[in-house]
Amino acid sequence: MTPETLEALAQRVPDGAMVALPPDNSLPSVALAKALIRRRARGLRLLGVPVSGFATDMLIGAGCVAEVQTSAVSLGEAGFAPRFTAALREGRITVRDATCPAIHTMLQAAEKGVPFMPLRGLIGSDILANRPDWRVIDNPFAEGGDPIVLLPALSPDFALFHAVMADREGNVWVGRRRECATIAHAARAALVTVERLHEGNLLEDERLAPGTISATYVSGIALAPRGARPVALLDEYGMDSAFIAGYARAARTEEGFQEWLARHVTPQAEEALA
Amino acid sequence: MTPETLEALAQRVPDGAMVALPPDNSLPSVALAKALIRRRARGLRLLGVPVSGFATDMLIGAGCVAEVQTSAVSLGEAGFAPRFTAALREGRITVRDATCPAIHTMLQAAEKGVPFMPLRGLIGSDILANRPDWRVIDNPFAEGGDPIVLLPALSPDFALFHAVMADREGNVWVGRRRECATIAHAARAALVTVERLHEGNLLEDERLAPGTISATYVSGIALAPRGARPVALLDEYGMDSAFIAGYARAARTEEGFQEWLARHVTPQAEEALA
Amino acid sequence: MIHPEERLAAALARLILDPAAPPARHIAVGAASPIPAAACWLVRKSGHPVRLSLLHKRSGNPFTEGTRELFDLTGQGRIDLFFLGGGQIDGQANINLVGTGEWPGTEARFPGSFGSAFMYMMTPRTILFREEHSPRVLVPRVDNISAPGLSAPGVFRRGTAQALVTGRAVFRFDPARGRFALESAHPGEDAASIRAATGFDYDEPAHLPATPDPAPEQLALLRGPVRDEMLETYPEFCARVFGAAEKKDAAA
Amino acid sequence: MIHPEERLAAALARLILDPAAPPARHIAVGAASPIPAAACWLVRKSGHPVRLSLLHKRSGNPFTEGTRELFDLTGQGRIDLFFLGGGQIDGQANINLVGTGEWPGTEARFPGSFGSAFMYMMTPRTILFREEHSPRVLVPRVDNISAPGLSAPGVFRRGTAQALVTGRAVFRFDPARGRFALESAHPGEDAASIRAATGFDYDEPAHLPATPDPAPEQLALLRGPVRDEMLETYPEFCARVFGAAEKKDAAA
Repeated sequence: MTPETLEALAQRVPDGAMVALPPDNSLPSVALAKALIRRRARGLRLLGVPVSGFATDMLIGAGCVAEVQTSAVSLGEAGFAPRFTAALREGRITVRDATCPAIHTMLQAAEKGVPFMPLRGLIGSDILANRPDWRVIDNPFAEGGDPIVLLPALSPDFALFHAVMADREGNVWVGRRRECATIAHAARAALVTVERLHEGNLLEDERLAPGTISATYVSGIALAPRGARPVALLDEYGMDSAFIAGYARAARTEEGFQEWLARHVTPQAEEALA
Repeated sequence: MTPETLEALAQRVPDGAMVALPPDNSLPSVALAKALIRRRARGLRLLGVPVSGFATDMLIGAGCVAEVQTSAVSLGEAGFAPRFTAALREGRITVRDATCPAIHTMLQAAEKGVPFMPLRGLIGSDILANRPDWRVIDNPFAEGGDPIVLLPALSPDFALFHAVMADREGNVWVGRRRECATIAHAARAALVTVERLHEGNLLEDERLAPGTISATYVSGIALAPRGARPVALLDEYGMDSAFIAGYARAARTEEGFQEWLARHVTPQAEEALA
Repeated sequence: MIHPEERLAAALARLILDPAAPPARHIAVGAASPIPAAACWLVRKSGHPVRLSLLHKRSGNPFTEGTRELFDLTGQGRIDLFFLGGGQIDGQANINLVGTGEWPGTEARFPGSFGSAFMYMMTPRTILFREEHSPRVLVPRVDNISAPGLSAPGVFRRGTAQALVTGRAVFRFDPARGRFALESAHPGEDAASIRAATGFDYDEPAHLPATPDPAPEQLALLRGPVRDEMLETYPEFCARVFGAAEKKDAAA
Repeated sequence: MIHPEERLAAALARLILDPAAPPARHIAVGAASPIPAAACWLVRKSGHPVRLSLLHKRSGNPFTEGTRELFDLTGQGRIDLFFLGGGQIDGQANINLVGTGEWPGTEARFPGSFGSAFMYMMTPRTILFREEHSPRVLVPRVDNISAPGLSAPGVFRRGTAQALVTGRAVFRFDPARGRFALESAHPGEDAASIRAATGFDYDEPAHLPATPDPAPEQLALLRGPVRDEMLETYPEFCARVFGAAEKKDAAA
């Protein structure tokens, strides 16, 4: 699999696609999110797996997003997600609230190719009350009177994330962040940015194979050094808390966000990062 | 977690326990199976995940086993499993046939803490017809007329397997053989033999963490160098096909098996292996 | 000087070790929860053998199945205690992490429910924790239920709230009565000030004790070994509460 | 000299590449299946871009979720073709891998059903393969159904058997009629000998072609690059069929 440019990878995601993104602690491709902003993507339906962070707020602020399905949107220690909050208040996005294990479960059902999976809990929560696509049945293995929620399989059109490395076969290494594997398995296509290329086949190295996602699931790869910045990438680099706090301050207003965007989401800024 | 002796680990498994074993290509602890034979375990209910091999045939031959739940019992290129076949013919064991993905699914349900999980396929197979504990429902997410099988969660009492290494915390490294992780998660206790001890915490090494099973699930550890022999252990050592073929020949008869056992399943033989 | 955060950590540690409650062998702590994390480390550094799973610890993150593993462990009943907060918390221990006004938070939107709708029902014990103690947060009835404080008979549930700890007081929750009882007030507060700051009704003892100060050895642990464990995940919190020691990892 | 195994591998390769069948972009090959594995490698080494997942390949095993991943992939519809055998195979393409006599094989026990009850229904194409071609194996009706050849209307199923390849012949399966048709007989066989060796009824062409020999370039691939790929997993098979070249890994 030949690496593409970041811009080519972003071109593969059509307007209106359902795009799954891992949160700030689990290898989001901030580089690819920025490329989607540069290509002026519109109407994306984002899925937070299981929550959403910096990349989601930035995409919402840039007008790329029609809908967010997630269990929470937050900038962590930097507080609430300002562009998400503003867009919800102004009715510019639809928010489908879920709860973390429900998102994992819907993706696991898709990964397994079954139409649904059960999950305990949830009954009595208004999340369930606002999800007509979720069903409650009586557990067929109990004596009766044991309600349990069934969640439908969810297959995003795309999984986007940032991995440490890719090999020539298109296998990518995400280490312990196996939610990326679940998203890749469940999605119709995974588009992955990586820090660097790896010589040799990741799946043939017994030390690296356990953290590898097979090329079977990977549709496209682009090199994007520091592609998770400002969030952390395993032991490769830490989170730039000051940068995120700066974003949170700037994005309090529409004007502040637009200025931030003009400064930070440009091809020049991308080159400076690399 | 302090490593115990192999014999102490075997003492932890009471007669009658349900014991999950991975197959010959996925890190069975042959050393621990032999220790169970030496301690004269009785009435074990073995679960093949998802199939059974050398260790299961040996345990059956030694009279340790009351029941086998599995999708197949085989010695691979060395052919049918002779002691399994004889015990079934003579009515000395109960066999509960399953099919590979059903065993994975039942363990995944236990891993997730849900009472059941669905699985496609199976309808029309006599496996399903002979499993009164499996149910068929009408898929609640379809328009009707879409039968689908529900499988109950299965929590073995013990998961036994052989890992490459353990650290002082009790974390163990199994590499890509993640069915061992699923068994450990689903079982009430995991007893693990390892080739060697690892200095440092496996979960704090980003390269090793993805193939590590957390000590949360591990109840006991014993050092057993070459503990998977005669089957293979990742890139550590290969399968001893000649040894297995020799076993298959010897175990064709009860007498041949007993001679084989007297020669190979003794404390002396264990020391010679190490 | 005792920081309010240190007192809260010590109060949480006491609740964790409550001998009348189900055992806390394995505690999980969610994202952005420095005070509960400090309480757990305080329990552990005091010599109690408790397993801690800290969700947002970058190195040594305990999970290798991704974040799904926390929920799987909890589904199995292997997590004994969890902490939850709430943009609103009501007198029946319902929590609202979604927002006020109509669903999904048309007046004031909070970040979202995270795993609360599952964790609250699947964990034998939950400690509710929210620093802000005001009629805005502690309401008679939450606008939206992220996770219910009680469940109907027949609905699978392992436990309920054990207590509610705020910046002003500690309440205990009685699931049989579906009602909080005030247990202690932090220094500077009294029965009347708590009543005025609380939007829901609750029981109150005739004599209201003060929430105790952390013992000197607890303060020493918090400012030494506990701080060291937390520095990577919560650098700003550590600098603010435990003082500005040099950061081990400038990037973190 | 052409080994019978080489002819079978070439016959299977022709079926894999059948342009009338659904595309085979990703093929999985189960345990202890050296001839199907050789056929797949032959297709790939002939320049066709097909992804192969070989279950029992020790190094470079394609799965990192354990063996569950094959079934998950198949559940999703990502595996296009699989091979199945059978201790018994009947004229409706039912297969029995469990045993003869009463369940679970009280007369003669076979190893067991493996993943067949799932794979046969979830894969768009299955090639049935069994070297032994006798009335004992090819029966009018299997004693026990490990996996059904056809499913009732409404039962989710992606495909059926495409063909049955034995040591004597190649049959095609017509799911609409639920019936095999003899397509070719291997050298040394004719219509009458196949009929005598087959326990189930099937259709037969007026003129029965011979199963073609592998082309010389196919033989060269089988004995060279295909053999090299298979040596680690199937050392005994490679030595017997492709000749005694030195083993690369004495331990394997």
